[in-house]
Amino acid sequence: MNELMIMLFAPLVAGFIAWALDIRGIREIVGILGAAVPLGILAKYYSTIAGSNPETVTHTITIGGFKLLFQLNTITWYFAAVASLVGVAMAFGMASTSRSSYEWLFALMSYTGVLGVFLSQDFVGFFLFWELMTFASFMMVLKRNRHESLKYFVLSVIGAYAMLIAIGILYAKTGALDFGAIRQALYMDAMLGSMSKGLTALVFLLFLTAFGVKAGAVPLHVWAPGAYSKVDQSYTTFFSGALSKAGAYGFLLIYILMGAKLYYALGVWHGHLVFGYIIAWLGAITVVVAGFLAVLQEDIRKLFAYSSISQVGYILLGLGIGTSLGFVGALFHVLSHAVFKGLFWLVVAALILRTGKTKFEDFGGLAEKMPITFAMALIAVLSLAGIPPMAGFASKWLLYEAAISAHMPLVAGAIFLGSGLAFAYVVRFLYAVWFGQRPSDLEDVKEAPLPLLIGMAILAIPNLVFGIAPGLVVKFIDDIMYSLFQIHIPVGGDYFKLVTPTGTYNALLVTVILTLGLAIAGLIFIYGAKARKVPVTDTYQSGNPVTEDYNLSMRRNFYRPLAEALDFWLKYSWDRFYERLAGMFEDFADSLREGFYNGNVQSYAWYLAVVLLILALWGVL
Amino acid sequence: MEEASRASKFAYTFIVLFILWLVVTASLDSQELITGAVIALIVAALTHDVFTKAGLANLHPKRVAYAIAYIPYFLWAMIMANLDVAYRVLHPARPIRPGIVKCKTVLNSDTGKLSLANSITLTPGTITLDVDEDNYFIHWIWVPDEVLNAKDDSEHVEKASEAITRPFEKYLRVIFG
Amino acid sequence: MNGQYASLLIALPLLGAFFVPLIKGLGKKAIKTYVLIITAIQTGIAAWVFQEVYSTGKPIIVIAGGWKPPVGINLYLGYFASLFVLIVALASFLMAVFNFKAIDVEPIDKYAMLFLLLMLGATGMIATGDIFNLFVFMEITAITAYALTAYNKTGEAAEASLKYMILGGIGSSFFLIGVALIYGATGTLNMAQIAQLAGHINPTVAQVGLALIIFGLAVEAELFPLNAWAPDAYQAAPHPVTAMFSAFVVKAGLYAMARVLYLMSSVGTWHNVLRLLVVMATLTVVVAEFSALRQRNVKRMIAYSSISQVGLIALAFALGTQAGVDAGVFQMVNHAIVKVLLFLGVGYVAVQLGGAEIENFRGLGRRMPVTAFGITVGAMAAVGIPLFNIFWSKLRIILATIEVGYTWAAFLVLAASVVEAVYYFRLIHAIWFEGEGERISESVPLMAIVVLLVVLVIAIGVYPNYLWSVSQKAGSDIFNVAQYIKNVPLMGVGA
Amino acid sequence: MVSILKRGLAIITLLIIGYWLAQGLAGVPFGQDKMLVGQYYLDHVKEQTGSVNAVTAVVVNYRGFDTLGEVTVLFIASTGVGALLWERKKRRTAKTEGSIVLTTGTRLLVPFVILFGAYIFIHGHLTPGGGFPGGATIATAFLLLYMAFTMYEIPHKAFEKTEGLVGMGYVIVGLIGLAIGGYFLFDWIWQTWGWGHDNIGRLFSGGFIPIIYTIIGLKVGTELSGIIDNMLKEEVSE
Amino acid sequence: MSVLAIIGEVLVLIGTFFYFLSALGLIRMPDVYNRMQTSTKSATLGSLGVIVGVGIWAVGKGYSPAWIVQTIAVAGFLLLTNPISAHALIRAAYKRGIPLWHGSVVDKYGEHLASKAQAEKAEGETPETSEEVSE
Amino acid sequence: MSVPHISAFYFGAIALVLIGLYAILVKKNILKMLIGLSIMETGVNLLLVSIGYISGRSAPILSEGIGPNQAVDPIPQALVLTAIVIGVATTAMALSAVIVLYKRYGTLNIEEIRRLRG
Amino acid sequence: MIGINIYLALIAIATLLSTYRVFRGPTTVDRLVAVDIMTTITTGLMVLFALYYGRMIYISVALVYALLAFGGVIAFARYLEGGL
Ligand code: NA
Ligand code: NA
Repeated sequence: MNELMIMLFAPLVAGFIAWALDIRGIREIVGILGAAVPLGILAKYYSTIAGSNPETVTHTITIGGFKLLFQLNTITWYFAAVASLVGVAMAFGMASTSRSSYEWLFALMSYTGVLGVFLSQDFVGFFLFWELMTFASFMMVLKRNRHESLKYFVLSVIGAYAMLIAIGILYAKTGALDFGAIRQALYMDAMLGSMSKGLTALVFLLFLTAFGVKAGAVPLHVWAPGAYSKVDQSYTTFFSGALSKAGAYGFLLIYILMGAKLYYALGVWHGHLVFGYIIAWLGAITVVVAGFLAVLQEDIRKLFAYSSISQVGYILLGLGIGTSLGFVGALFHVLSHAVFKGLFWLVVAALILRTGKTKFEDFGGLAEKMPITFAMALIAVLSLAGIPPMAGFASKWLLYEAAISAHMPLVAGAIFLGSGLAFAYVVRFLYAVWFGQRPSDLEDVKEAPLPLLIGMAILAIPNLVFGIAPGLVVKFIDDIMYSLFQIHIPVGGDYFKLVTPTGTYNALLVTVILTLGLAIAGLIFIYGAKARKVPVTDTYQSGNPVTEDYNLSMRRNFYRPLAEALDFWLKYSWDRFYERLAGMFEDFADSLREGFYNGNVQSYAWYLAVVLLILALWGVL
Repeated sequence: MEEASRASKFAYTFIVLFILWLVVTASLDSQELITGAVIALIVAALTHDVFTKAGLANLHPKRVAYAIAYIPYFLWAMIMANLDVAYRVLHPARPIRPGIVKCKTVLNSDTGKLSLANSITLTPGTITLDVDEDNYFIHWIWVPDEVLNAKDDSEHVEKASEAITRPFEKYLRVIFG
Repeated sequence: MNGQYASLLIALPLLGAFFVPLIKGLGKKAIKTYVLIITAIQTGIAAWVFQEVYSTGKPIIVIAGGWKPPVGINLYLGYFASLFVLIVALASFLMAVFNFKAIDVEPIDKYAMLFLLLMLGATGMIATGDIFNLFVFMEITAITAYALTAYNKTGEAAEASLKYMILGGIGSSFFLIGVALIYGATGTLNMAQIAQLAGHINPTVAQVGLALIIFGLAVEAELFPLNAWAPDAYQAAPHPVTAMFSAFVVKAGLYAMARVLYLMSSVGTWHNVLRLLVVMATLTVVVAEFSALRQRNVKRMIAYSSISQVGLIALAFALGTQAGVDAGVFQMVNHAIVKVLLFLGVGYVAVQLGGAEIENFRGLGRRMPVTAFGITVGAMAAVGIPLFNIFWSKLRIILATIEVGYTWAAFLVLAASVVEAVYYFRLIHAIWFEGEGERISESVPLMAIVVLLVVLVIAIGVYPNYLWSVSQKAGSDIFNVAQYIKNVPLMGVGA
Repeated sequence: MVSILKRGLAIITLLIIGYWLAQGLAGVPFGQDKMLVGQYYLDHVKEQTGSVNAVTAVVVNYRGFDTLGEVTVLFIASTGVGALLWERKKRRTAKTEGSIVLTTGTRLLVPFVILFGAYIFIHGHLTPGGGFPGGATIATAFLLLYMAFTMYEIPHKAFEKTEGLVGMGYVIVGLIGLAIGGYFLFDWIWQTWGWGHDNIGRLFSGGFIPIIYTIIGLKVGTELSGIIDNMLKEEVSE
Repeated sequence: MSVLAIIGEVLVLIGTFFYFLSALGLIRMPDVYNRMQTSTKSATLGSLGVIVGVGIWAVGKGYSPAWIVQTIAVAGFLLLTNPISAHALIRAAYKRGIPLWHGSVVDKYGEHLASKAQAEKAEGETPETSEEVSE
Repeated sequence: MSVPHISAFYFGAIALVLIGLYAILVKKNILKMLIGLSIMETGVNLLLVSIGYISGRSAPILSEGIGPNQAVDPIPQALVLTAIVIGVATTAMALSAVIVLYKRYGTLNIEEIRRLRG
Repeated sequence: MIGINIYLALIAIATLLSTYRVFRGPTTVDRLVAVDIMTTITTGLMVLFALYYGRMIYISVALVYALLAFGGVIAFARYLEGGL
């Protein structure tokens, strides 16, 4: 059997075995092995697809009369590798946090789904695995929460069906389902214009909906906070780290398949591709809105859920800029978000596993109790907040550069604002959870179990490696860009240094300086600082009286003033909007049902008569 | 009149049915005759008990002769009845004086009673409304004076029977007993 | 074996049904066993026919009485019919097993006869090559269905049955007017010959005739708004019968509609008929899904779901393309499997727990895990999730629909599918994540069937190739009218 | 008001539908020869089936398959009525006995009516008639019995068994055709054995038509009687 | 044209005339009892005329004598059944309580039924309870 | 738009169909609706027979001197026989259902026979 | 058949008048009586048609018709008399 297929289905098969056997221990080993297989095979094929003379690995299967084409090339390898990395970390995490074979089955099934989405070179496979991935992740959510899973489900189904229609239209217009042929046909059609502007715009809109849902773009994000927080947190690593990237990948696919067509059909506005501009704004809004919401959360899971949404927004934003620099930033951020947010979720998983708490107000001073976890958390925090020399900084820096050089100041502002917000919430996380006074019930908290720590390590290392040597990634992205669009990216430098038309970032230098600084700080902390006991309610609002109902601390309602300031906006919730819409819809469905199937057979006979009448009129006139 | 034997009933039924078969097919083709005989046998076997009580006794020559004689007699009565009807229907004044009268019959057999009832129904302005034992209740379109002015019930019955049932009974008594 | 022996497909259920009065005295169980045996033999014959047709690639033409068409009536057991006759037999066989648990109302002997004749009716409708014979078999199916709908003898059952009769009666009357017109114009009742002559007849006659025939069949095929009888009948009928309604009775109507439709494709206004059917089919899907949304009775909910799926099949058939017809056939098979599974599961729950209200499904995962699992798989398949069979056929239908240019129809159908996803979601959630209850022992034979159907659903979902190629052949059997005409050995009467 | 509106709408709707149907029918003019297959039947019916009555030949031979279905339909109705009106114990609801006129009339008529029914189905190939009218005639005999005698009941068991047996008989006749002539419902008597070829127009001809019609006649007779029985009784509440 | 044919045709003419009379009676008579009086007889006689007339006429036209046999069969059948149905109908009318026409002069049947009911009532008074037990 | 010329038989048949349908659409009593259905079926049967009629020809029973070219089309007559039997069967079924319905609901008014709805 | 039109006219009038009674009633028995008359007339008409077409075989059709009509009228009358 072809290795691509082994890679694709190893997780699923492992999941089935784990589920069917359902034996503690074996389940975990099988699961981890299944999750590791793809990573191994991808590693094996690295030399084939990368380098100066890249080749692709292709496999075709025929199923249900469709020819499914799978291919490993630079771009698919890249996305698959990111997913596998996170997948392996998830498996390790689950070995510690999950006690359910059900979860193993569907977690690994969604893994297969994500890989399938990335490897597919035709829309049937793409759609099939997209659905598989959605279904499996839905099953994960369903287990814990009905309401959130329903939201996720409905939006996912809407997204999937939007995609299906778009696929159908493309199929109708090009007669093809494989990416190569569609790309070719649409490229030709870009000038011929046999596919109308309106239809092109429709397809774009449908894809936007489909991929926007998965990426959690505002306003299609409403499922994400609940879904991310209401599953096993080890799985969220994968959910937010890898699954959401399928959405981002979809946006990339829009460029690959119909970039030219969209350009010709929708044109250019102030020097920017209109369709790209829309994506960029979608990203920017997502970054800011989700950033604000993240800041306001009291539950760490919710916080990181919104944070995830916000961060995926960056990727959309980068893709939307539409320049090669934008692509570089976006693709880099795919990797860095996966590793730092994945890491975050594993840390959260460890916290929940060991404390059973999720609210900020219940945490405190855990750095001492869980030092390794704390170290991991620190890496994640730094990376997410965009502090060098972490991977997160490199990608954000590139995105910022891209926005500036594309003359999109507002978008750049969004990046900036987003980073500020990110800083705001991670600081709170850092302080409220790890430092300060430890609530008495957390005295017995132990360090995270080993598998979970291994999972963290798997994700922590890339944060550092690709942070210090961003050139590794950028070089690969250059290969991708060349293979996709036959262009080289305008980013120079070496493994440690990035040079863009507007700026230079020397990661190694920064690392050295920072390491020195940290060493000094550490020495001071160890030898100079003395822990100071403060009451838990120590407020940061000097002079304001602390009351029960206006009780702000780092751990509770820390950003409540911000929330009050934003009240004019927060009271309009998309969530409520959708719920009201759904309610109206159900009422409508009820009245339709009661009205049409009213139980009176004479009415039914009238329906028949009316159909006859229509037939008659149509025949007579 | 006592009931006839099974064989007699069966034979009688068979004969009647076979004759009816001949009438219905109106054919003397041997194939028809054979089939008719077979079917008549089967149907007679199934229904002779319902069909007759007297069996072959019904075929006594006297009875048959009376039956044959009864036909023109009855037809004549019937035609007269219809002329009477024509008169009443066509007459502008619609001369009717209806009522329900009671008669008694001397007939014993059910078949006889049926024939009498049918005969009454088909003749002058009378319809058999009900038969209860030997009482006949008859709707009469023109109740004549002598019946209407009868002193008591028995005179009423006597007069009515005189007018309605007697003429038929003399034949039917012989035919059906 | 001589192909004429395929007439056993008709002869056996008839003999089987007529024999029942003679064994009436043997008791309930004996009669149910007897039905099981007859349906098993029927399945065997159908399997033989299927094997014969698919291995030789030639249809079996059963010539009744030895009179060559169009003088006599012929059965046309081509790719489609041989496939579907097998499905009819198989579904009947499975439901004959279900009868043991689900049917307790007297008189069982009458039920047994009607059960076998329902199978017969659908078989005949699918197999026949003569349009009036189609009417006869349609009426056999319909009248059996009326009787079976009312079989439980509750007020609701009688109500549902009467509604069915009135609407079905109107439908069949107009169908017959259509047949009369077509006969008046062509002088023949043989479908192949009608197809041959269809292009040459008076256009008005052809138009009115075709419209009336399609109208009549659309009532049986449950197209909106002619389907108002269906949810009531599905709800009120005994559970195995409901499964049969959904699995093959409505399919027979659909098939007949498609068959007549394509036979008459040379009629001038054919495309208008298609367009009207597309509208009706799409509305069928939409209204049915909406109606299922807040349904408290799960059997009725599944009934609406079934109607919507049927609408999807009708949509596929109304596209007028090979791709559409193939997809429609594919969906027909998949839907039959899934709906047998669902109605079996739901019916069994209703039998065990005393009703099909949603309350009885809470905690079902703990109480009747295998049944619950079966229902869940059925529900997921119905929604069209990958690795389950309907995913493939639904995908095919949507692609075919958009390919023809009915993007709006695909839009509406998929929007309705979102609704479908929601109510099935609620059901699954109620089953697994709500309520409590003690474990109830589940019938082993029934669970074997459930598992078999689940395996089928997933097997086709994972490996659809075989069934797809079969569906393609069966689809071309309907679509390729020229081939159909060629296959029927018409003697040269009038032509 | 609503009702008037409804009636008005119904009338308008129906008139339009009627107009449309009329337009369609105008294309198949009344009284014209539109025969294709029909003419073939008329030309060949005698030699191919031995039947003088072309309708009968169509019903039993050329379109015998329809007729088998038709028989089945009636069987379904009988079964269905039996199923729906089934009660553990039933009795008649008539309040008054039939008068002696009716009872005696019925006694006299019943044998004749049955005989006549048999005549009709036996002569199906020669006269307008056949199994269905013959069976209906026989059922009328039982209807009369029910009307005249409130205590009367058909022999249920015998009737049900007859129904089943003759139904099987029909199918078996068809299967014998399959075995002998190679086709289901093949008229082996006329076409293989050639019985009655010199008898066309007389009773002993028409191949298996008289057999089939006898079967149908008995079946229809018993079924309709059964339906009548079921319809006339109601549950005895115990 | 043969004599038989002429006789036959005359019979048919008379028969149809009686049909007309029958229907006229149906219109003219004041209540259902009297309508039956005028109509049943005329219709039956009319049929007799038409049907037997046809038989004779057919023979007169040279058709087979079987015609006359068959027509007589039909006529005989009507002669037997029509009075029975008339009887059943008039009985139904009375039992349903359709009143006699106001000009009616006597109702012996009503008296009979009343006395019978009284007798039954008197008879049924004592053994009523025991009857119920025995059932 | 043209006024179609149709024979009285066709006209009668259509009229019966429409009268039947009218009863179904307007009458509130389910029995009356079923009678409407029967009238409709009668109309259809009449139509079928009319379609097979050929002017100046006789019943397709080839005795008494009637040859193949003097008889009307036998097919519609055969079809009508079948259709009549089917109609009888449907009516019988419907009446039984009505009997059950009346026993359970105590009404024949269709506005009250609406327990299954929605 | 010179007189055929006269016969038919008389029969038509008779049928028409009976139809009037069927619709007019006033009692159900009135309607039924009218129907009974119509069936009798129709029987005669069918026999007349047999002659018109020269086909004896139609006569047995008339007989079947008369028989079925008789059964129907009896059933209806018995129903009106006090249920079946
Ligand atoms: Na009379
Ligand atoms: Na009469």
